[in-house]
Amino acid sequence: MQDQNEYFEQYYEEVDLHDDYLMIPPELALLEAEENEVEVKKDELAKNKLAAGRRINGDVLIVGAGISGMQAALDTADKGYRVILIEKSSTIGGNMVKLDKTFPTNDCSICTAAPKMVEVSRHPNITLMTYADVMSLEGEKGDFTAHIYRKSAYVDPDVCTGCGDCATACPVEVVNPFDDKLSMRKGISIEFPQAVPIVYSINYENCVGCGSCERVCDAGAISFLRKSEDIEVKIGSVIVATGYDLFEPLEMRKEYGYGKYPNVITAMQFERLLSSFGPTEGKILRPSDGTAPKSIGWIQCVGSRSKQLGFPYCSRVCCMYATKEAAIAKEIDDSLEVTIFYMDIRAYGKDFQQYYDKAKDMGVNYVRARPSSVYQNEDGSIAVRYMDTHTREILDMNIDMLVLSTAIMPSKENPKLGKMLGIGVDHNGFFESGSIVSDPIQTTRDGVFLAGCNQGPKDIPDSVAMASGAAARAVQAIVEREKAEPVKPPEQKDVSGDKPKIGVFVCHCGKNINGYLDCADVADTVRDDPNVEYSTDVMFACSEDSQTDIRKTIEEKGLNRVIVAACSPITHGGLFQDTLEESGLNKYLFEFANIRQHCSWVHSHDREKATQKAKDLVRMGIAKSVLLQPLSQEEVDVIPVTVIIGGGIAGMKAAMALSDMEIETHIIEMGDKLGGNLNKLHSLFPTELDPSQLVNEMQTKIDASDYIKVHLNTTLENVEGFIGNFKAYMKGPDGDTELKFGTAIIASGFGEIDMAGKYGYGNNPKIMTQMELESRLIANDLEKPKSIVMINCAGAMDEERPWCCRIGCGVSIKNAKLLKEKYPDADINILYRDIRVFGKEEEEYFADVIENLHVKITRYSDVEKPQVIINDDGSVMVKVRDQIYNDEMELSADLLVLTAQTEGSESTDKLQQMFKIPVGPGHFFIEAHAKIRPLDFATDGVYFCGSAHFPKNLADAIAQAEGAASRAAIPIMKQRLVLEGITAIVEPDMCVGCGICAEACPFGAIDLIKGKAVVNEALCKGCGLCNATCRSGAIQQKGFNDHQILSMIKSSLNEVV
Amino acid sequence: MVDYNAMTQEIRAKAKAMLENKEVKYIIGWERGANSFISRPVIIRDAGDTDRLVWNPGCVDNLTRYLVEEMQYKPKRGEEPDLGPVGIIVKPCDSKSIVELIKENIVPRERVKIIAVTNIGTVETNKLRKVLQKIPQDKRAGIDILQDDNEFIIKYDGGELKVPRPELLANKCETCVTHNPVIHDVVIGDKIEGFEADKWADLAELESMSPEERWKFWEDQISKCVRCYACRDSCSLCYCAECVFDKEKPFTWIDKTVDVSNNMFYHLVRAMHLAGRCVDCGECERVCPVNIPIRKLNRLLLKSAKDRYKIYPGMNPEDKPMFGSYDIADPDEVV
Amino acid sequence: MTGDEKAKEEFEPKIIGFLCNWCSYTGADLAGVSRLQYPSNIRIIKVMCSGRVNPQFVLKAFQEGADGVLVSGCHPGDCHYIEGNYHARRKLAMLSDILEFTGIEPERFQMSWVSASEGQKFAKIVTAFTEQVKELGPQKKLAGGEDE
Amino acid sequence: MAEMIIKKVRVDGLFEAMKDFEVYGPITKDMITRYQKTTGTPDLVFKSSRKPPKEVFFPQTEKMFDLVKDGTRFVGAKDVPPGDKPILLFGLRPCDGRALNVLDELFNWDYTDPYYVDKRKKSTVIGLACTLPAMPKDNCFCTSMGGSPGSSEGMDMLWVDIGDSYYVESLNDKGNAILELGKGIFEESGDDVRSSAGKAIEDAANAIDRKLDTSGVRDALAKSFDYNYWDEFSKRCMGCGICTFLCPTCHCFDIQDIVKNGEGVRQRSWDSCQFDYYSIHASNHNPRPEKKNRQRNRVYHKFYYSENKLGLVGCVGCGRCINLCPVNIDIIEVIQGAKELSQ
Repeated sequence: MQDQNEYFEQYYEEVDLHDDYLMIPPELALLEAEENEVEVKKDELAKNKLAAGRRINGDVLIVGAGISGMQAALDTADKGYRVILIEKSSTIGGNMVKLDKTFPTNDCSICTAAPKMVEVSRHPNITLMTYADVMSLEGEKGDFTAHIYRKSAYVDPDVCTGCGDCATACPVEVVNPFDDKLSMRKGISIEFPQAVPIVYSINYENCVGCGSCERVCDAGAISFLRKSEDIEVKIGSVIVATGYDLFEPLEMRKEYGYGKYPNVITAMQFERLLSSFGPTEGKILRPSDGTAPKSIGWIQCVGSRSKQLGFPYCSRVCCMYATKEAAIAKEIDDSLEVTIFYMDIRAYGKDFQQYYDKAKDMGVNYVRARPSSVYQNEDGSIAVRYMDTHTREILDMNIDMLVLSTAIMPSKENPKLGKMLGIGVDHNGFFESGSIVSDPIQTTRDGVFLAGCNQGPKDIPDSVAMASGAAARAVQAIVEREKAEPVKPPEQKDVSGDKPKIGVFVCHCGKNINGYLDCADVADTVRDDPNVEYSTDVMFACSEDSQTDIRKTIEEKGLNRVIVAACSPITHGGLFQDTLEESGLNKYLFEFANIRQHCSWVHSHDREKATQKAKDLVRMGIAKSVLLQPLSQEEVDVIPVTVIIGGGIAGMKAAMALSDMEIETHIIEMGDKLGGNLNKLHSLFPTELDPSQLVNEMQTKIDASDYIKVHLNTTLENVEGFIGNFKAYMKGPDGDTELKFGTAIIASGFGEIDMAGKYGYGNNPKIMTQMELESRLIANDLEKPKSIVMINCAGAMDEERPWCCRIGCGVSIKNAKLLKEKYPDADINILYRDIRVFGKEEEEYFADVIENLHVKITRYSDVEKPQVIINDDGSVMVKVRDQIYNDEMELSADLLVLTAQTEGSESTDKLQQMFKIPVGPGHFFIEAHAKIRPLDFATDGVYFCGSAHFPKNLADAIAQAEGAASRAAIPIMKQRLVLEGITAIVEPDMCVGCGICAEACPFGAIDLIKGKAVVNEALCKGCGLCNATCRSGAIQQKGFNDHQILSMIKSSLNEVV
Repeated sequence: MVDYNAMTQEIRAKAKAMLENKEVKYIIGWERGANSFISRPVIIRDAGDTDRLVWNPGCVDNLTRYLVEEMQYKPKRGEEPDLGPVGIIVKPCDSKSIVELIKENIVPRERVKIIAVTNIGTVETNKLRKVLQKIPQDKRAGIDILQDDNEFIIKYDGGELKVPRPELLANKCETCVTHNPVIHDVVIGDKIEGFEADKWADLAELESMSPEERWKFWEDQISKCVRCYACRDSCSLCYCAECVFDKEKPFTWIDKTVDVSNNMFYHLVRAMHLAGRCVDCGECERVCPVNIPIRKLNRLLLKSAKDRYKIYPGMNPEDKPMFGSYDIADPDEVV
Repeated sequence: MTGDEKAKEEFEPKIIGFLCNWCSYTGADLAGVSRLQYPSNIRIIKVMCSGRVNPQFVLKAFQEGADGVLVSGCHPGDCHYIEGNYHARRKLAMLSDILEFTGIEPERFQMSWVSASEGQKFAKIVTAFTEQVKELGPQKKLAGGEDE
Repeated sequence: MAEMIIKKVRVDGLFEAMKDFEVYGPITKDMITRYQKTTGTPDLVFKSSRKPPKEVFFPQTEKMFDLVKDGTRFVGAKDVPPGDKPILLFGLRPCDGRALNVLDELFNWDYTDPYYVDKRKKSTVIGLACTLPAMPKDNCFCTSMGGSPGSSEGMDMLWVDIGDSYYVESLNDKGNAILELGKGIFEESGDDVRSSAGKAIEDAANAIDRKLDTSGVRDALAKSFDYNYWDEFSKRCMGCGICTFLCPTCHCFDIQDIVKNGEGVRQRSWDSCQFDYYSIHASNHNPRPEKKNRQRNRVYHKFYYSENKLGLVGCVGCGRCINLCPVNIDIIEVIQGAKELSQ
């Protein structure tokens, strides 16, 4: 611990404490203040004094509040444990919120992240501290003490309304790091409009101390006397989710001209250009002259896949983000010429290959080259010199703008932070894992866990999955602790019989709405509506002060319905619903009129029509609002048991994680032993790890657990019920059995497709798949081959199966290495399309095999696939055209290994039926959201992990397994669940029991009991299909009933109320 | 020649036996109408009354709507509901209604004893009015209508009139493909074979029109509608406890205004409510007091359902309802 | 410009759009976030699922005077509620057939699949549909004309 | 009382002379006759109309007044000024003419209905006696209800088809005014004309084969209210509104405020006592919950209550309800049955 203290001191030395204007004791400061006629309130000072050195007791400390940190915090807090979440910058959200959209769904990034941010900030079990760094960590798992240094932002977060007057007044302009230096901002600022918390902060480095901001702040939130704090926190475990830095090609890779030529930018800068709240508000403009480029190029692997000029590893996300950026640019302007210079396109994830194919179809030009140099032309355009590896020509391409796909690199602070936290850092500078394949979440210190990119590059869903996993691990250390008391919402006023009194709040959203339509006019128009009690326009309806206003108005005017006309219910509906609840109104008495996304932003050239439409939208909201009724949300008890379907490595790991959280877990496995595909593998890429050893170790732990029951040779016959109250019918050695459970994890795995008829498979003993090769390697019964050919992407990425198998490249390289080591004289040639090794240590492993073992790799094109010829004597030849040297080659193969395409397990369809969960191409399950809910199904209470979702390498499968365990544990640890309020309801007198609703219901939520439809509210998801199917309208969807929708239709067509 | 007399006798005998053996509470059948030439629904409770039952080409009603009434009967306070089976006489087309009613859980199979007749066709009431003009008014009293494969024979007081089939045959029978009952406990009459498949000939003319001509056609037809709701009330599948068109509280789906707008809305919604369910029994069109060709709407959807989804209602109680089910492979014409 | 053309030019159709919460409404949000411009005629009614759209709503909208109705949901297979869009597809295909059969321009009614990521597609669909309905002129068939 | 004739070939000329009137007359389309507004000569040969002529004075849907808007709210009512054109209803059948008498009484009973009365006041009604071969048709029984194929009740002028011309009888000043308008078109009549008109009417009357002995109906109904009988025959009733909507004397309506395209009106539309929601109370209580109650009400209304209230029997024997009832509920049979049972 000696080192740590040193660091602690060193840090204080490094960090200037000049930021504290208050270097002297408060008492003296008070006197001084009076002298200087600075208004200082005594109690404020006293508070500051007390604040310093305060102690907080929590359960889990989470360092970093990017998407990983937020997910870890929510997963932990939802289980009932107190989280202390600290974030270095002034807002949470991390790098994800800077992105414009996310691949492969093109979801708006901030739109998916913002609700999580809001959820974090409002969660009763999360203490959020921004502008905070961890200084030390002492103690041990279960009993840690950490010191948090919380820098002063000189703004009282409880008082700041986020109005922005201070920023207007501030005379200091500084480069805006949020826009990656593409714009300027003031010395007092917020990071971005949707920042959470929405509190302005002064960056002391830039502040000139003029006090302008303080003078204009009506709320009196600014005080230069606010002191930085040293906070001691007591916790049981720690999750480190500090994220990553982006490679800045200033020194290394300076040949690409970044920093020298204005029109050479990084991919993150390009994201900011695309972003609607970026420096150009979503327009792609050249930094040099603000003109729209006609051509844009991307250079891949800037800072990655190079030992000399950056980092040796693959940055994992760049191929896809460049593809996404290029495709979006192309979508915005089809005439744009976009080129991506790449080495391999690593479209390895679910739907990635299809996304890449689509981009190609859209006209994105992919050139396989690593450009050597870049020059600026006189007109500011950029000349890129490169050799096209397919034609071997050296070419120059002139483009108007060049984007560098810079690599994810470890944060420069990792070594320092590692020392302070006592955790190891690997040779690249990422935090070290317990094992990169079998225990990625564990750090080198017990009780401290990793989530996200500080362990290695990851995309968002992998980070989120890992964060959930980290939450599961963090909870294990404190599972015995008493949980936080759930916060009781304030008592609800009963307004059901009252005449509607509607409050309408029309939001300007700064200029976002009011810039394009007349908000005051909209508010005026509806003010005299007989049901409207109050109508006003507000600057930012979502700001904390407006929230306070809304609450106050509800109180004063006796409102019983609230309409906010603003952005979108998708992002902000929950926020206002919470505001209503805090005012004692049922949250379903809230209605949203979307006048930004659906109006001001899309009709920004016609103020009159936009205003008219906004009026109609508000009126439609009123029409519905009048008919809104408070909805009650049922509560159900959760059966504290989790069932895991599939006893492969993912299922086993999930079971262990649940067991560690002391949750009764049942593994249902069709086969006669646990371990799944691992039992058939010889070794695990990119390590020398013996899979059987791994399985045995885990088997031992499972056997020893009191919480895990394994059902071997057992099939799941049927499942009924809903989250918290499922019932499984199983068939196994004990005959037919039943099992009640609360949550389920699907870990049904995957396998190779049937290769029969492809590449001569099935007709010759020399031809086998990788999986078969693994078995032969275990059995050690291969005949010594002289020449070995491997064909990658066999049966993959074609019309029938357009996806990439994700793991094949790694497996082929590993097996090539094994074979080469075993038969050093044999020629080995791997025929590939792209080498997709993206995981931790994978690129390095690959480079080593190529460089040191002389395994040949031959690139073939998707239009000229290798041909397998089986001669009469049984010898095998492979004909292939080398795409790089454009050579037609004939390779003889004593051993031909097919890296076969993979698909989801056979049981997928049955599970789909039983759990009512969606399945996509390749029999892989579809997650609830590709980015931020990567382990959940849309069906509550059912989760998945491992390759049931898409092929996974071991590390990802394990992280997912622990993540899924975390997700599945949440309902169980909550013990009781509040169900959806928007459910269907039957008017029994009107129902004749024809049963068509029950037939239609996708969730089996409707039963016919005594000739009447009866809705099981716990199963009902509130889709309203039954309502649309019922002819008489006897079944109605609450919140969207016929009357409400009809009223909206009518009001949209009638300008009268 | 169909021997209606023999069939009538057989029906009476079966009905009598059922009532005497207390197999059924009552029998729903047809009796001679007050003005004699069209039969009308009757409920026979007493075995002694079974001689009132008749079967002839004038038995136009689809009696299954009375079955629905029985099933939906709400006992008065203190009344013990009698859930015993009832007997019903059905034509083949009507038997399809029973299939749908069983499918839709309205009629439990065990609560109905089905006496089904085979049938080559019934008369069209409107056509009959016209044909009857040829018979002196004072001689119409004892009219009897018989039928063979080619013609109807109207026997009246002191004479008989032969009418070629098309001149008197109900429109719905022209397109009928179900001349033998699809569900029954007892079948009366010989099995009928050799009828052509439905070629939707009655829709062809409209389909060949331009959209504007089609609209003009429907506007003319629909503007006649008086919204008496007889088409709905006659339909055995319009069994809702509260029809959307009757809904008054807390909102209405339709105004009482009788104009093309409201009338059209009524007819389109009615057709949609019957889509995938309507068995083309033709009652709606028969009862219409202003001769709107309502069946065309139903049949268009019947045809669509068959073309698009291979769904043809009324044939099998195990079939899935069209609007309660789907097939991933359904044609996708969505943008 | 003839009077007719001018009337057509000035005619601003009333269009109602039923959008499912998860895909199309979010897709429409994305169109907004991306600042894609489209005609302002559409009034959006959010439903949780396209399966919620009863053909009766479409007919009622026409009867109340809508010139066009757009229904949009998740792509097949993407339904948040697993299969609601398949149900919608059936119902609304039948509706389309009967509209055509009665001579009410089925072009006034459109069903589309718009995912949460297809802001561009949403804007394009709305633009094209508005244009299409504009071309057809005021819908008086189900709405009833003034000259009644 | 002036008697004239008009040659059939000159009828077009008369309609030309009456063009200041808003003319309503029988128009037959697809075998169905309705009284509709026309600018030409209406059909002269027709069976009695499917929809009764009451719709001319009492349309199925009728605007009562406009709702007045202030901004986006309705704040008041604005009467619709009645049209000033006189109305001519041509071709009224005698049963329907007698039905107008019932409606005239009803709409002028305890309350004067301005909408009906206004139109009625400015109307001139030309009747057309029922003569063979068009009339009578099936189930006509006017002669049993005190009417006749030649009754002129409720009319201002009656025409009788006598071959190539019509015998014309003006019944009052309004009729005389038509004679005046058609000066030169109408020609002098004579006794022989009158008698051939009488003969035509008599022939028609003789052709009516359906009879109802109405004697003692009131007594019978007074006794039979609680009989199971009503339940028995109304079992087959489907509860549609045909019998009432097509009845020339039924007059129930419902009032609704309609808002469409931003404009509002209050209007009334026919309602039917055969609909189960017709009599439902705000409390959801329905005093006539079953079909037997509703059928009984219809019969009593025609044959009992109407006479109590207006002094007129509510049934004129037009036979529409019998002809068009889908399940053959035959009011003659019903009344006869009630009489038999009560004896």
